[in-house]
Amino acid sequence: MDRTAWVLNETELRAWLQDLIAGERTVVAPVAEDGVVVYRPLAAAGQAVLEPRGKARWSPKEFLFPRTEALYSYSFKGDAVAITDPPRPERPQVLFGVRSCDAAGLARLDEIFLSGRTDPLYAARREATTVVTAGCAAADPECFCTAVGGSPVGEEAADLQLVPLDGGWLLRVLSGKGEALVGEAAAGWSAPPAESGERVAALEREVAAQIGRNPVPQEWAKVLEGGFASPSWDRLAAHCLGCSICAYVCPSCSCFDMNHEANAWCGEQCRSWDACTFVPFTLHASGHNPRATRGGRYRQRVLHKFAFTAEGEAHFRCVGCGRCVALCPAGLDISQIVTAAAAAIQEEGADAAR
Amino acid sequence: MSDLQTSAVRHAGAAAVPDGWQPQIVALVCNWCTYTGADMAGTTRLEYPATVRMVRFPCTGRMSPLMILRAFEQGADGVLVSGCHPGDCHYVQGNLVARRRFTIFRSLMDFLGIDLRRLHFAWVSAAEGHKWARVVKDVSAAVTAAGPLPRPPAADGWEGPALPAAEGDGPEEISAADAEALRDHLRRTAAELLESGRAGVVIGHRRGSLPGRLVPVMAATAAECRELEWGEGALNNLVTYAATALQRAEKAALVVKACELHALTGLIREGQVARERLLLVGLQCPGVRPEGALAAKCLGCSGAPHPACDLLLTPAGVSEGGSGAAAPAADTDDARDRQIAAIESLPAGERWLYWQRQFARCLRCYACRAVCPLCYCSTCVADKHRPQWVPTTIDARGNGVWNVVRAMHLAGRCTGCDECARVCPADIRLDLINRKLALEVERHFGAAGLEPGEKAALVDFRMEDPEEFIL
Amino acid sequence: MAKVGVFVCHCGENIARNVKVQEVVDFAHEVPGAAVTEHYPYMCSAPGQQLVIDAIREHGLDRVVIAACSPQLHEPTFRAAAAQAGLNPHLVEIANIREHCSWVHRDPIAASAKACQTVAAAVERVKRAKPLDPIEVPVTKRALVIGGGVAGIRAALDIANSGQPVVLVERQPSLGGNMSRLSETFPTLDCSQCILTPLMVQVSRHPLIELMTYSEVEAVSGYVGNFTVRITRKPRYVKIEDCTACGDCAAACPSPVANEFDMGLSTRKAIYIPFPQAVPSTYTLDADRCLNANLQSPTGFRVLGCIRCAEVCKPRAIDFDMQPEVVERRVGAIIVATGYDLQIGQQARECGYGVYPDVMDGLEFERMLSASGPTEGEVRRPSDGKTPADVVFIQCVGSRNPKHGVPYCSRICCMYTAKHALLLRHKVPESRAFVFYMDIRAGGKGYEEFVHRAMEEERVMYIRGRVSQVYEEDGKLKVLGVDTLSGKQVEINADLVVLASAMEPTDHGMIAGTLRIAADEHGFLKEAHPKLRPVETLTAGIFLAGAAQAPKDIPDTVAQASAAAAKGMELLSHDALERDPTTASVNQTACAGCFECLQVCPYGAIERQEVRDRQGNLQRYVAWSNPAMCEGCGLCAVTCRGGFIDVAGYSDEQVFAQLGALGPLPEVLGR
Amino acid sequence: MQPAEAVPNLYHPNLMRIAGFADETPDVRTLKLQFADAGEARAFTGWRPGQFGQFTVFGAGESVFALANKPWHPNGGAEPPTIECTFRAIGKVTNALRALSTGQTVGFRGPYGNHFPLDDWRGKHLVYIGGGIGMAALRSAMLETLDRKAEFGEVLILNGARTVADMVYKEEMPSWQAVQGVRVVRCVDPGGEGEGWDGEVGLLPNVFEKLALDPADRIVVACGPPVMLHYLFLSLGKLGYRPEQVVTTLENKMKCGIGHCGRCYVGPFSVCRDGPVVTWAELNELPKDY
Repeated sequence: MDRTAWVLNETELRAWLQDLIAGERTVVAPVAEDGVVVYRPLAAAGQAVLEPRGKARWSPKEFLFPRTEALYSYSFKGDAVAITDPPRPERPQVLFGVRSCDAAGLARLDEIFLSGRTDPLYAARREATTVVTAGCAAADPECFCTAVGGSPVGEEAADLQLVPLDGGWLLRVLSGKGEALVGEAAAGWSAPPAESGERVAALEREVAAQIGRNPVPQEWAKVLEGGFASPSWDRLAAHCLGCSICAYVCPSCSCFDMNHEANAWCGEQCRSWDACTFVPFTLHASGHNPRATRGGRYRQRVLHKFAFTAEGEAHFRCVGCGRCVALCPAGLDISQIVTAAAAAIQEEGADAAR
Repeated sequence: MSDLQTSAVRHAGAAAVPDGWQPQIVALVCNWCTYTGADMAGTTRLEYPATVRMVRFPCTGRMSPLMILRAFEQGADGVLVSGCHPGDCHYVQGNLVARRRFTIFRSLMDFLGIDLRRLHFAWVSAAEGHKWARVVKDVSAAVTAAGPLPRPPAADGWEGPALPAAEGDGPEEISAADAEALRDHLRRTAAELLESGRAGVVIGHRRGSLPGRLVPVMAATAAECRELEWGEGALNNLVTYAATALQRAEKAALVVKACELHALTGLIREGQVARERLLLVGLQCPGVRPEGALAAKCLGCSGAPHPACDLLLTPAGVSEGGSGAAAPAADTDDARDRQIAAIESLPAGERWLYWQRQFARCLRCYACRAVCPLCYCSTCVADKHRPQWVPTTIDARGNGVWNVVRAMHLAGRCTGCDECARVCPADIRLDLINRKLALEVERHFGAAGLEPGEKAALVDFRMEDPEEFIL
Repeated sequence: MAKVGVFVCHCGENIARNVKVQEVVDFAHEVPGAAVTEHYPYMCSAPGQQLVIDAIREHGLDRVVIAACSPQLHEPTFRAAAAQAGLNPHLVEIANIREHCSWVHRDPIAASAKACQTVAAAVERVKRAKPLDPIEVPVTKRALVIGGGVAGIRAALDIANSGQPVVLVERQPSLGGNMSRLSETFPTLDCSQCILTPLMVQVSRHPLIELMTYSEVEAVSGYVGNFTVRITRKPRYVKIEDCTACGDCAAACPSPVANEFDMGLSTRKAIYIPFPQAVPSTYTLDADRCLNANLQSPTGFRVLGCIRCAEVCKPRAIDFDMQPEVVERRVGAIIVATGYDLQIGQQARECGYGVYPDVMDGLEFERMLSASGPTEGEVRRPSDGKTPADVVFIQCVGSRNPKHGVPYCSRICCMYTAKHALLLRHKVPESRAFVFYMDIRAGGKGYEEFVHRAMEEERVMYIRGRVSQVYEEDGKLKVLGVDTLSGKQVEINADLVVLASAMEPTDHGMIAGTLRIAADEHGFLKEAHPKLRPVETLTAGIFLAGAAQAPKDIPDTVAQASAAAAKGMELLSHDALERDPTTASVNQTACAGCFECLQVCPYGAIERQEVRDRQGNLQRYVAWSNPAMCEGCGLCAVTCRGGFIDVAGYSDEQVFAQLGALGPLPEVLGR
Repeated sequence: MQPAEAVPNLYHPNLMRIAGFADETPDVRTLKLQFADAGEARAFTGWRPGQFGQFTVFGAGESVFALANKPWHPNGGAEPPTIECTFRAIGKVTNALRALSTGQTVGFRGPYGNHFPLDDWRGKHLVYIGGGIGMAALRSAMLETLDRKAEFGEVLILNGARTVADMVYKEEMPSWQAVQGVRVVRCVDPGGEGEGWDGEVGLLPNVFEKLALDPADRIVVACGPPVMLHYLFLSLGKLGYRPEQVVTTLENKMKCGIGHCGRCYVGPFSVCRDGPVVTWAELNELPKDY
């Protein structure tokens, strides 16, 4: 293994984390708040929940793509308007202990916000962000990263990677940013065992084996897209209640709404998360709604995760974290629905051929 | 204070709390009594603090709690609501209905930890110029004492209150053999209902993809009936699906727990579903376990099916119900009540921290709305933007308003199925808020009126409703 | 953003003394949308108004804010000015910077700051205002009067005399009501029938009055100016137009019945005329008492057991096949004059009413005193027909007794008891009269003098106190009570006891439900405002007269009847009504049909409407607010959780905009 | 990827002054906007016909409209750029926009989206068909066509509306007609004609069919309500037009205008980024999600 790597015990890890907190960066990590684990800026290293398994309730995407942010603010003076851009760049930040699936989600966000016309606010934060992932030593019942091409120890979008090994952590540098973050801190750390590469590979196989879900083949993208008009969508989405838990906890969902929040004197153009499962998402002012049925709306979600990929992208937008499965009020399971939809569409195709 | 207001203050060049700071109080007043009473104060040249800004309404009945929230959101340090004395309302009963709303709204604000020195209600008649002047003086003094409206607090590192565990016996356990018998009864009954045409669809539960979790299903075929399940994983309140199912079939059978029947009663009362189109299948319930532990709502429940159901399924067999008999008396010592009491025992500032931190987590996914059997508006007020009733921003501005609106819209209507709290990805204790308001409704106005023929508490009034809080 | 003109008034020094007008003007200029900002010493003066009119025209202003005194004073003035300039009057907003600002705040800085914000809020509000036009409601030029007592008679005559047609509905076979039962009236001792009968005859002969006796109002729908009334005409089985009131039928009738007109103190026949002066002067067959009634045929009288009346009736006026008839009338105004009954409650029974025949209530005693009554005006004990020597009158039986009766004062008892005692003394000079009373309430013209006359000239014994018990002993009624002035027990051996029972509204105010108007817990119909709108109800177009509204005596009843008639005439004098357009409207596309709005509406203005698809299938019900009935209180708007109801002129957008201007001020005021 | 520091704020609108407006129908208005800031005007690079802009009413929000006047080029002359848009007051923003008057300020950002390939149409006959407010999306291309009439064959402009009162650009149609080789046909739905109407009466696709044009060498550019387009495409198919000859614009709900917000997707096709101009052929490849 030619990468820079070390082995840290819990004490060394926390000490390093404490140093990071004291530094110039905001350090974001999973924290237990009122009994629920969420990503929060750390005040102390001890707050961080760093476990070999389990995940925060939702992804850390809000630290790059906030739930709500002002794109600009303005004030009135008579008929004149004065516009102020939001301040940037922000203080550099570290996303610490995020799961591989969460990091993969950031890569999906990059595809949206950094491709074509670059989003200035996202770009500024992204540039100032260092990602330290924590690999998984076990899968939760809802996990299915390996079914969509991910890995419990995936390296996508990670600058540094922690892998739980023997009660300690293997820390691997994956980018220049990661290297910079480690900096001098590595001085006292131990070198990794020689076979650590194989150990990680074994861990990956072990966790993958726990994930009982069938892989989603890449070629289903075309199948699903071809089945846009399939009647099965209405059936599969029949129990969807039209909330947006799935989209808001999703590491890769990136839809947003833009609204002016204003009073008589001033206002802001606010960008807030939005979701394709909401009825008003595509509702025209005229009352026309291209996606008037819950089947149509849920189809959009599934296809946008599994079928509609930009040219040159050879992966799904779903990263298999399974949060939407675990949290769906109606128990909808996107991995099962993709399988069912593909099967239904193929069968309809076969019927049509007959 | 929201970012918006912060920028407004920045705009004004105002410092934190300058010397001689005067509060800004928005007064919502009715046209016929208080506005005219304030005119009277003017014509008699009384003097009072220049802290109030008046907004004229036809009646206190026109004042939505959302407008009070809007005033706070726009930076008011205090709000005063004033109208005609009971019995003097220009519209006879406007202030009496409004009084109930304000009673519950104020209770909610108190529970959420708002400093009640900021929120006042008064009756000031057209002749009471002196009273108006006095009320403004008193309210100004109270708001001045409370100080400028604070920013949403940072609760970093705050442990939060330790709420007592929800305890109770819960329903009797159902043995594995009985559970199997019950499930078989359910499947057979469902199939018979479909076959006989008594129902075109059976709303029930089937196995989900996660261990132990059952998920809703609208079964319309014999094969789907064979997949019906029942047990501790049957978390969903299927009443939520009643209207959807009735779009598919003229008659629908609905598997209900005793605790869910009230929600259906509410829907019938509000004209959303027709009882005669539903066939209610009540099952002996083992209680539900959303996260391993028995749900709080189950702790005081016997698990017996509600006798008003058309069919009653117990391990022993299937019997015709529909006796119209009352449900078993609700448990008075609700496990949630002890947690509510614990929150109430906190100082207001800590209650504020407690709830603000929860609301800060709110993602505005509206899952609470989506699962609520009683949320059925075609367009939610949160999705309306002329005016923007609820700020769209997923932050202190919007989340606080949304959570208060949601609670107010369920006050006197919520039937305690706790689905909102179950599905909330942010673990906001919506169940406690709903339960608190239900208790408040009962305490102030008597039983909440949950029968089909009754008026909901907040559209009703009595002349002698309590009003100790009104100046 | 509209083009708003802001006009700030100095009101001489009244505003300018404490509010820096120039600063308000400068500030208003900074509010988005304010195109013109002006000030003037007296904006309400003719030149001031002209300033506004000229500015609207010159600058094409589409909204106007007047910063001046209370809208209660000059809102109409400036709305009219705007209208003169071609601007919809509802696009004018008043910012009250006098009563609410300069007159109550001495500090010019604080007062000016408040004035600035008030003006800004008014601009924000008016920018969202929409032009509104008055709602036109056509008026059906006919009135309905319910009740043919003195109140109904007076109201009907007043309206008919003004040239408007009237439908007068009376439940009993004859007009007259309770007043026709009375002997003489206090304090003048006019003969009641002598003064009432001419009015009854006038009614029956009036070309513009359609009189429907023996009829009841079954249902009322519609709204002000446009009510539809369903009236059931009960079958008399006697053709009015043929009956000559000869009385042969009654003489032939074998079925005697207690006569309710005489409060059961006499008998009548199953076919009867209630009293000789009845209007219409016609006989009525009491179906319940006719011997034919028991023969259970489907149409009532088809199988005839007794036809003696028909046999003797020369004009052949009797028709056993008569059926109830339902008629519909469209009316523009309704006057409710359903009157009162006496209440026999617990206290009356404690006083022996219903137990001892010689305990009677006030109306029974009236009949006894009446020259046309069962005793032809002689006072006799019902039990044995003897003339009583000692008569005890007990006041407040049931009245002013929240525990066992009603909490209110029945108002007439003090006076009629004095009258009873006085008439007793006139008719039986050797008799003694005792009156138990709580207070004497004789607040009317000549009333106090009348009571004194009874006390002093007629030596009526007034005993202040309550009666605890009435019982019979040795053929005498023992009346036990306490004289609270002396504190002594009083025991009187009485030959006759007369109770002044409480008045209660006829049928406990059942009519309120039919008309969908409010009644209090006793059934008295509720006026729109106890002081300022005492004869109107909250339902526009329905007015109140007489004891149905509250206990009252004849002069007050007649006065209120004329007042109600005047209100009705005012309404009927219009071809169409113009109503304030600040009313609620429902977004029916979005309405979910929970109808909580309907439950809170004080005016019954919310109706259920069907939504049908193109095939005509019923899809759902949605709410509709009738602009002709809505008063614009806004209760429904707040009740609607989805916010699908809005109130024109007080719209959600306007309120939110106004609140949005009341946040912390921009730097303009940061001095 | 450029350094974040250098990325401009895509959402920062230019401030525009309302220079004038014309009311086309009771609820449709055309606004003329000019840059409030001379520097921003100088930096403006113009637009191509068919592109759209995001228009801001401060305090209400943003709304998307086609840029409706003749394209402006920086080197096109000394005139400062004027931007026109035609909109119907139907929602929160459009109603707020309609309430503004001359001299007041709005925001503009853009242009966004692809454009009509006018250069590819040289030498061909052109038909512009606008239903209702649909003509607004075509007006820029149509005016450019009139300007460069010599490069094209016959030009037919078919402006349809439900009623006479609903017809947009009534005032300026004579000036279109005045160009040599241009024919303007106005039509209203049956029942929508009023006293003195001298145009066609009939549903727009039927009116078009009646004109019996030869499809050869002809491009049809159409925009209107979904129902109208549906029937128009049926007619065009019947008349022998190939899908490649027919061009329209998609009108999905948009927010960001730059393909990020996820709202205007029709399958993988982002209307704001990849559209709004599409051929009927391209449209046939897309799922029916518009």
